[in-house]
This record gives sequence, structure tokens and C-alpha cells, in this order.
Amino acid sequence: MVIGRGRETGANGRGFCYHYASGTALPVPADESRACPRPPSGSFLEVMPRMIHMRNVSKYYVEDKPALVDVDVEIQSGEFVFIVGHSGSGKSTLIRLLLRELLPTTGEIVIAGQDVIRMKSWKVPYLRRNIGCVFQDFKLLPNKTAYENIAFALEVIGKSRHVIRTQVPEVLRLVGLEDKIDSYPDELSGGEQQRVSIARAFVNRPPLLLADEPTGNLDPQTSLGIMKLLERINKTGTTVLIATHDREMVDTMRQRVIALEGGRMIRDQDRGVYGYVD
Amino acid sequence: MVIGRGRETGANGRGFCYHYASGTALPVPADESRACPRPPSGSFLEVMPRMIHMRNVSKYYVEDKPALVDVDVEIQSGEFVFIVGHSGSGKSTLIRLLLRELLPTTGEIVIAGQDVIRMKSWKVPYLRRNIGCVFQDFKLLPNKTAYENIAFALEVIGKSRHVIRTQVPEVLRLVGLEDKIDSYPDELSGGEQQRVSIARAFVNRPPLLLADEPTGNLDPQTSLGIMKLLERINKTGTTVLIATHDREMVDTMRQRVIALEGGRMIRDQDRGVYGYVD
Amino acid sequence: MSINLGYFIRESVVNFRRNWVLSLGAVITIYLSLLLVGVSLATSVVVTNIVKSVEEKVSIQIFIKDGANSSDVTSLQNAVAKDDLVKSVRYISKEEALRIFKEQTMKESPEIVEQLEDNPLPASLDVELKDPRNVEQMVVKIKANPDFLKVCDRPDKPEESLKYSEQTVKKLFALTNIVRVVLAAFIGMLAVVSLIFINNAIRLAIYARRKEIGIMRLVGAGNWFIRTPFLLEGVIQSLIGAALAIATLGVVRAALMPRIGEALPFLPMSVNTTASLQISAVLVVSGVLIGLVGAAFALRRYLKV
Amino acid sequence: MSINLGYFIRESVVNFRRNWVLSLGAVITIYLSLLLVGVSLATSVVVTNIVKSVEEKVSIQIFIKDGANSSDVTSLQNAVAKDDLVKSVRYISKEEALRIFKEQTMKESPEIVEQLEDNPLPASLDVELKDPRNVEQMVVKIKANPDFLKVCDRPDKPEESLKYSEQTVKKLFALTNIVRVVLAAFIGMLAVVSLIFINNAIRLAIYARRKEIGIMRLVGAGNWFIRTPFLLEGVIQSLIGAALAIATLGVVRAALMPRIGEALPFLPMSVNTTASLQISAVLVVSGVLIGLVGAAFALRRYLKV
Ligand SMILES: Nc1ncnc2c1ncn2[C@@H]1O[C@H](COP(=O)(O)OP(=O)(O)OP(=O)(O)O)[C@@H](O)[C@H]1O
Ligand SMILES: Nc1ncnc2c1ncn2[C@@H]1O[C@H](COP(=O)(O)OP(=O)(O)OP(=O)(O)O)[C@@H](O)[C@H]1O
Ligand SMILES: [Mg+2]
Ligand SMILES: [Mg+2]
Repeated sequence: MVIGRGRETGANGRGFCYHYASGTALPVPADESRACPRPPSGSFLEVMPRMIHMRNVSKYYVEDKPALVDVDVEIQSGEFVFIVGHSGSGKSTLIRLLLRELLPTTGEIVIAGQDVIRMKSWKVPYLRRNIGCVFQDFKLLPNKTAYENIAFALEVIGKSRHVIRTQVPEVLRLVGLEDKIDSYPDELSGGEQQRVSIARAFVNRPPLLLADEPTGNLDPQTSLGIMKLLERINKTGTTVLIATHDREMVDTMRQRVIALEGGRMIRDQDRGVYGYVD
Repeated sequence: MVIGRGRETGANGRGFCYHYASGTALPVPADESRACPRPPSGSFLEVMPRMIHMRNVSKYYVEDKPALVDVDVEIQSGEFVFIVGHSGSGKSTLIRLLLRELLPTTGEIVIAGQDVIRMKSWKVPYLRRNIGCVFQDFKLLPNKTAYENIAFALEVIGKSRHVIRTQVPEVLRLVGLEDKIDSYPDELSGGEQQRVSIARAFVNRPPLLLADEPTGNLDPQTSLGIMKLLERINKTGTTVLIATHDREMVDTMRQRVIALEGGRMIRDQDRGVYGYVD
Repeated sequence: MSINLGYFIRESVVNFRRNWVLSLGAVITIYLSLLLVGVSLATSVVVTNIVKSVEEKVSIQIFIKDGANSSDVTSLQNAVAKDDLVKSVRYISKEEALRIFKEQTMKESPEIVEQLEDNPLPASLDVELKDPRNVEQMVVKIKANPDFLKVCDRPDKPEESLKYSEQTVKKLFALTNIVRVVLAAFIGMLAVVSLIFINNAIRLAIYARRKEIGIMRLVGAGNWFIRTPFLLEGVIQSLIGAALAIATLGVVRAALMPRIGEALPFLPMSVNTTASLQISAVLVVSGVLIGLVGAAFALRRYLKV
Repeated sequence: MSINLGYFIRESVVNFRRNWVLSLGAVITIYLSLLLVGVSLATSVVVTNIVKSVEEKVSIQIFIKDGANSSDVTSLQNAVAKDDLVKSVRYISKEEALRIFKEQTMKESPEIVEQLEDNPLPASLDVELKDPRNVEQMVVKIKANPDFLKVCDRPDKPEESLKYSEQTVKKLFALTNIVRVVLAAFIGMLAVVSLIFINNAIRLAIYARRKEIGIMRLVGAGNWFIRTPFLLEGVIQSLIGAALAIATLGVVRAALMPRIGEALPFLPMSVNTTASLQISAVLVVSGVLIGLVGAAFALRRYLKV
């Protein structure tokens, strides 16, 4: 329950260049400045005005029963968007399409100018390194500790051990897990695992952050802390897309809301609310 | 989104002896009556006035950092209890102790008159067959379809194929998954998996139902349907214990609430609320 | 709890089909292991045949002095023929001995034999034994026979009148014993190796499904409820593996054996039908046993409550 | 992307330790497979030695007529000795021939030789070849030598004057060829079997970790980033397996070989140090190769993007 604490400690400037760890810009030490430009120069995903473009996207896992039908979504760089919908309405499917975990049955998907569907398969890892993703089922590596799980995301993009050793504890602190650094996933509670997954998603400060139900296993207070953190991350320019059921959170944040129902987009509303009063 | 529908269909009495599938008692067909007595005669867990008794229970996974400290809980047969608390406060640990997935470091646990700690290991399966449990991470068998996963819980207790073939589709319908009967867990959305887990927990109508975060992956409307279902199950005499973060649900239901904080019981309140306004 | 046999069988078959990577792995392991065992069993059959055919050639020759009383010879022959150890006794006259000598030993320079003025070779009794291992024992018996001293060609040195190529016999037995020991060791080694392989495969299979097993536990499944499908699956895999191994050996026997036989006509290389049926039976039984035992051991390790 | 070698090595070692069930399984598989390969290689070395020692006994005899001109004989001897195929030529006089005949062929009844009035055996030249396989070729060469017709003991039928136990040689070569083919087939079979076992073990290991691999994918790890630790792990396992196999073979060689040698003094059963070093090298190299290739194949199947 230390999201607040984490934020404050972040603010007293340990020399770590997490811009969104505090409201004020921190002095960036010389040896770190190369490692932490945001947006990364020469990034795979250039900063384009249009971050996500989906047109006429449909996904049929099995014939007859589509998981997504004719979805058109345009998301600009720097937006903060909620995706809401009943269980089974296609939220996770949409996120998995953006991560190219799946290919759509029809339609086109362009992320930051890159055609995701026609992308060469060797390029896919580079796409994914520029998208942070919080998975609904966490997807932590069971043989790695919390620290190693997060470090892995940095090792993949070839960060130096020095950078890893400073950044990983910092993000773990931001999600309130500084004392669980060496725990394996099966030694963590559900909410703790979810927070490790969140930390992994933004540790390499990707231009695009996808989160599938990031607070499903968290109590309201911790959820709020995570949401505030995501908002801060968004403020530094990261595009954030969150699939969620958390009515309270959606209603509090008053951001753009896209609603799905049976795979169809039924609502796209700026400064929206969760909807469905029952 | 068919919890409502499920309930209604349940009420038009297909000859299935789910007492809690409808508000009114159903006529029980002769050939089913033997298979469906509630409480089961000669059940392993006798219906005792005191269902759960925990005294001085502490659990240390590692030294110094206890997950539970000196917890005393008394739950009578037929009660409906919420356990709330921050992420990592020990809710899942408490449930795993009741299921004897873990043994406590100190203290005593008695369920329906059975000493869980000194229980012979060959008796443990019989204990578990009388406790339905919804796990936070679902724990569905990946090689079995939704149908087979639920059927498994009945096969374990030696139910006939006939009973299985009528009851399994019925409970799947109650949680709104009648059209996902033959889907494997990785073909189901997060919420659908959670509902399969819920269906499995109550399909053999256990005297005690434990649920760890049963609506974490469900939208508010589906959550409410599930809660209503759990309430009906409780009305038929089943003791229900739910660990949850869903403030809305706890506040609506107005049932007994036990709050944990850092492994200690800090509140035990009849007709309580979630608490912690922030 | 009513035990649901149908459930277990269905379960094992379904598991077998769904986890085909694991199943295939186990089947391949068992198949190869049993194939190795089968090959070595067949080899041992062949070698035993060869050894037998060589052993059969071991016989005792009793040399008879020229002009021995023929009734004495007959009585010796009868006495020896009646012995339990003896298979047959054959009288070889001087003339026959010379002919054999000329045809076999002197085949390449028969002119030497023609130079001989008179026949230097003695007549003899050729004693063939039921089991050549008893040769020493039989020699003692013959020496003890009173007729022997009467007819033998060197009464002063009776042992010179008996020929049974002592050394050849000893060497041969040394060799066949070594061959037997080596083969037994080899088969033993292969059996152990196969057992380790199979245990290993099952261990990996259970390791790969440890989560599943844990979940079954938590839903209230008892030890045997969890174990039985694994055991049955092990048996199914073993049976398939054994069937494949037997089929392969059958093909090899049908296709290769005759050719080897042609190439090596002087060695009896055949494995007869009885032997190959026995080998098949051994493979099936040991396959199933190994499967069961391996699965049981592996399960013991991972399936404590 | 800066490639982080340290990361890969750390990763493989850590994986190796954490997934010890899988690692142990793979090590055992590789160990046993290589042990089988090693045993058959050693067997082939021993058999080759035995075959060589038998082959060395093959020689050509040239029979010389009584009273041949001794300078002709010497010139024939010199001509043959100079040939590239020939290792040595030895002159055996009539007297020596009779002595050898008496001592070797007639060992058991030397009295027959003593009955002979004059020496029926011819003198001869004994030609030993460098490679007994060239015997036919050498025979042709000798026949073409002009001195040969002058000195040979049957100028009418020159082929009768040359003895090289045609049949024995042919039989021997048939046998040694069969032994070689059988051994090669056996080693080939074991190699294939080992490869399948190892591929299988790696496939199971990857199957057991398929979720992990999927997660790595989703976090943006490239093919080689995922593959390298698996490959390195495969190599580590192979090396451990090979080391164990070599150690076992070494122990067997030190402990068992001398005893077998004692029991069978007439067979050259030793495996010399060079050969055993070569076998060790083969095991290490093939172990690593098999590990790499097996892992690569298995990864190919499961590691498409
Ligand atoms: N691999 C699959 N094969 C077949 N059907 C699938 C598969 N994955 C998902 N589905 C189906 O597609 C539909 C949409 O699933 P999706 O996971 O996108 O839902 P969701 O909105 O994320 O739901 P939740 O809120 O419950 O997580 C569901 O009905 C689900 O059963
Ligand atoms: N196997 C384990 N080994 C070590 N520590 C553990 C283990 N399991 C849980 N813990 C720790 O015990 C504490 C309580 O965990 P528990 O799972 O009971 O929390 P929870 O209340 O269920 O939290 P959540 O709401 O996030 O699921 C946590 O701090 C967790 O890290
Ligand atoms: Mg989802
Ligand atoms: Mg929990």
C-alpha cells in the first residue's frame, strides 16, 4: 500500500531518469542520459501523430462466432483510452491483435506507421519491444524472480547491466514491491504478480502501453495508485490503452472510453464513463 | 451476459435438483433423489453449527515476514462472509490454509469438527471434495474442455455419467457459458475461465464454498449475477467465504466482513462494508 | 466411492491423444529401448546356436590296438553307449580311419598317404556326448572300464589311447563362457539403460504435467484417482512401443537373416519361430512391467499428498 | 542491439540449475547414448585388432622342384621380395618343411612321418604380404615371373605349385567383412537411436517450457535471444554426458580389459591409449554436435515467431 510512498521517494530524485516518477523533471546524470532518451531516438515506433489505426478489423477464432466484428479505432499519440465491455466481448482479443500475438481474420492494423499484418516475422520482436503490455494472466516467467522478470524485458533490448541494476529496483518500488525483489511468481500474491507485470510493461518506457485488466487483482486503494502511475506515464507522452472492468476507476478518470459488446464497437466517447447502470 | 437468463431458465424447472437454481424448491425426480441430497447424508463434513474454527493461526512463508499473524476466526454453518484487505494482506493464504493446501506455522484449524492440521494425509482428498473452491488463478486443467473440467470434480467423487451429463451443462448455463461447453481454457476469455472455475466449485454442492477473488475478471453486471448466484447457494445452507477487492459488491451485499491488514485481523463486522475511503 | 473403470480408460486414451508430444516421446523411448533389448536377445540366441553347433563337434576317440579281440571291442562299445552321458558311439575301422585321414587331414597332398606302405592308423571308437561339457567325466569312466585296457592301443600309457583334444575343449569353453558373460552383461546393461531411459521419460512427462497434478489434488482427487490414468497411459505407451519393436525385429528377421545366412553358410544364423515368439513375449511383458514400474516410481516421487 | 554474452551464459547455467529435472533427464539420456556409442566403438577397435591378427597369418607358398637351380631360386626370391606388396620372403628347405610338417600337422601321430622312406615334401618360398587382401594380385605377379616356371615343382600345372589357401582367405574375408558390416550397422543404429533419444529429450524439455518460450516471445525476445540459452544448455548437458560416458569407459577399460585378456590370452583384446583417446574425442565432438543439432531441430519446430 505504498504506491504513495513510492511516488514520493521517486520525487526526491535519486538520480534516476523516470520522468513520470515525479511531476517535475529530474536532473539527468551524464552517464544515464544516453540510455534514457524519451522518446528513444531511432525508435522502431517513430513518434507519429497517429499511434493506432484499426480499420474494419474482424477476428473469427471459429467460424460463425466472431470475437471482433468490423472494429475501427483511431488512437492518437499520447492518448489515454479505456476499453470496456462485458466478459467475452473481445477486449483481450483487441489487445492481442495490437501486440501481433494474433492476426486478424480481415481488416488492417497500423501501429505508428507500421503495417502490423504484413510485417516480416523477424521484425515482430522489434515491434513488441516498443509496446509494453500488462497481460490479464500476468505471463510472468515462473523460473525467474520478480527482479529477473523485469530485468528480462531490458536484457531483451540489450540494456547494460548497470542500467538494469538501477532501473529494475526503481520500478519495483514504484509499484510498491521493493521488499519482494527476490520472490518467484509462485511466492507472490495475485495482486503482487499483477504489479510485477505492470512494472515489466513500463520499465523500458515504451511509446505504447497496453494493459489488460491491470487492476483485476488489486484492492481499490492500490488500484488507484496504479492508475495514477499510468496517468503520469501517459503525461510523459506514452500512449496508454487499458482494457478494464473497474467501473470506479473509469468513472473517476474521465478519459476516452471505447465500449465493446459482442465484438462490436458500440460506443467511443471522450471523457466517458463506464456505462451500464444496473 | 446471461446470468439473468441463466437464472430464469433455472427457474422453469428442467427436473434438475439445483435447489438454489431457483427461489422455489423443485420437484426432485426419483432417480435423481439419491444422487442429490443436500446436505449429503454421511457427508465427510457433517453439518455442524460451527463450520470453521481458526485459533491463533499464523503462517510464515519465510522467517520474519508473516503472511498471517494470530488470526482467530469462527464461522457458523450457513454464514456468508467476505474477507477484504489490501493486496498481499493474507486473504489467499487464509483460504489455502482452509483447503489444507498449506499447513499453518502455528495455531489450530477445525472445519466441521475435523482437525485439519492433524488430519491423515489420505483423508485430505475427502476434505477437499466437501469444499468447493474458486481459485484466484482459476486452476483449470489445460487439457480439458470447460465441460470436462467441471465433470472432473464430479468424477472425483464417483458420480455416475448420467448425473454428470445432466448437472454439468446446467451449472455452465447458470454462469452463462452454455455456448462455451467444448472450449479449452486457452480458448476462453479471462472472465469465462473464472466462471468455469466458479461452476466447478459448486457443481457438487459442497457444504463449504471458498472463493478467492471470484469476480476479479468480470464486468460489474456479470459480477452481480455471480454474487446473486452465490447468495442463492448460501440460502440453501452452504457456508460461503469470499475473499474480494470488489468494494461495490461488498457494500451492496451487506454481509459479514472480515478485514485483514498485513496478516492481522483488523475488523470483523456483521452487515459490514468494504471500508477504507480514500 | 464407486470406482469408474470407464473413466480411467477414457481418461488415459484421451490424455494419450492430447499430450501427443509427451506420449510420442515415451513411445519412441520404449520402442528404442525394447528394440535394443530385442536385438541383444536375438544375438544371444544366434550365438547360442553357433556355440552349440561348435560344441557338437567335440567327441572322444578311443584308439584300438591292431588285432584286438572284436568281442571285447563290442562289449566296450555297448558299455559306453549305455552311459547316460553318451549320445552315440561309432566304430571306425583302420581302413576307414586311413580314408578319413587321406580325405581330411591330407587333402592337399594325398600323394603322401599313397607313399605309405602299410596303414599306420589304428581303428577307433568315436564317442559323441549329449553335453560336451561332461567330456572329462566320461573320460574317467572309460578309463575305469576293464575292457578298455584290453583293447586300447597303448596299454602302457592308457591316456595316450584316448583323444579328446583336451586343449581345444578347454579353449572352446573359455571362449563360449566369455561370449555368454559378455552377452549377458550387454543385455543387462541395455536393460538397465532402457529402464533409466523409460523412468526418465516418465519423469519428464510428470514434470511437464506437475501443475495439472497439483490442480487435481486441490479438487479432491485421491492418489489412485490421479495415478491410475498415468499408469494406464504408461502401459498403453509400453504396448505400442513393444509392438513396434517386435514388428521391426520381425522385418529384420525376414529380410536380413537369410542374406547373412547365405553369406556365412558355415554358421547357423537362424532364429527359429519359437525363439522369436519367446523374444516377443519377453519384450511385451518386460515393456509393460518397465512401464508400470517406471511410472510407479516416477509417480511416487511427485505424487505425495 | 548489443549482444550480451554474459547474459546468455548466466542464463544457461541458471536454467540448468533451476530446471534440474529436465537437465538431469537430458544429461542421463546423452550419457547413456554416448556410452552405447562408446561401447560399440571400443568393440569395433577390439574386433579390428583380432581380425588383423588373424589376417597376418595369410601367406603364399611357392613350391620348388627338387634340384632346382639355386641361383634361379635366389633371383625369384629377390624379385618377389622387391615387390611393393610383399612384406617378407623366407626360403624353407625340404628338411625344414618335413620338420614343420612333423611338428605341426602330424603333431599327434609323429610316428607316421617316421615311417616315410624319403622326404616327399618340396622346398618352398614363404611370401608374407603387407596387406593380405592383395593375395590374388600377388599370385598373378608371381606366375608372370620367368624364374617361377624354371623352379616350380610342377611346370605342367603352375597353379599347383602355388599354395595360398584360396578358400581360407576367401572365408576369412567373408567373415571379417560380415563382422565389419554388422559392427558398422550396429554403431549406425546406436548413433541413430542416440540421436532420436536426445532429440526426444530436448523436445520434451522444450515442450515443458513452451509457455515460458511464448512469454519471452511476447516480451519481444528475438529468435536467437530465446534459442541461444537453450543451445548452450544443450551443449552443457552434452559435455557433462560425454564426460560421464568417457569416465565410465575409462573405468571399464582399466578394470575389465585385463581380466578378459587373462581369460582369453590367444585374442588381442587390448584397446590402446591412442584408440581410447580417439574414442573420447569422438564422444565429446559427437555429443556436442548431437546436442546442438538436436536442440536446433527441436527449437525449429517450436520456435517459429
Ligand atoms: N483461442 C480462442 N479460440 C476460440 N475462441 C476464443 C479464443 N480466445 C478467445 N475466444 C473467444 O472470443 C471471445 C472474446 O474473448 P476475449 O478474451 O477477447 O474477451 P474479453 O473481452 O477479454 O473478456 P474478459 O473480460 O472475460 O477477459 C470470447 O467469447 C472467447 O470465448
Ligand atoms: N509461497 C510463498 N512463499 C513466500 N511468500 C509468499 C508465498 N505465498 C504468498 N507469500 C506472501 O505472503 C503474503 C500474503 O499473500 P496472499 O497471497 O495471502 O495475499 P492476498 O491477500 O491474497 O493478496 P492479493 O489480494 O494480492 O491476492 C504476500 O506478501 C506474499 O508475497
Ligand atoms: Mg480478457
Ligand atoms: Mg490472493
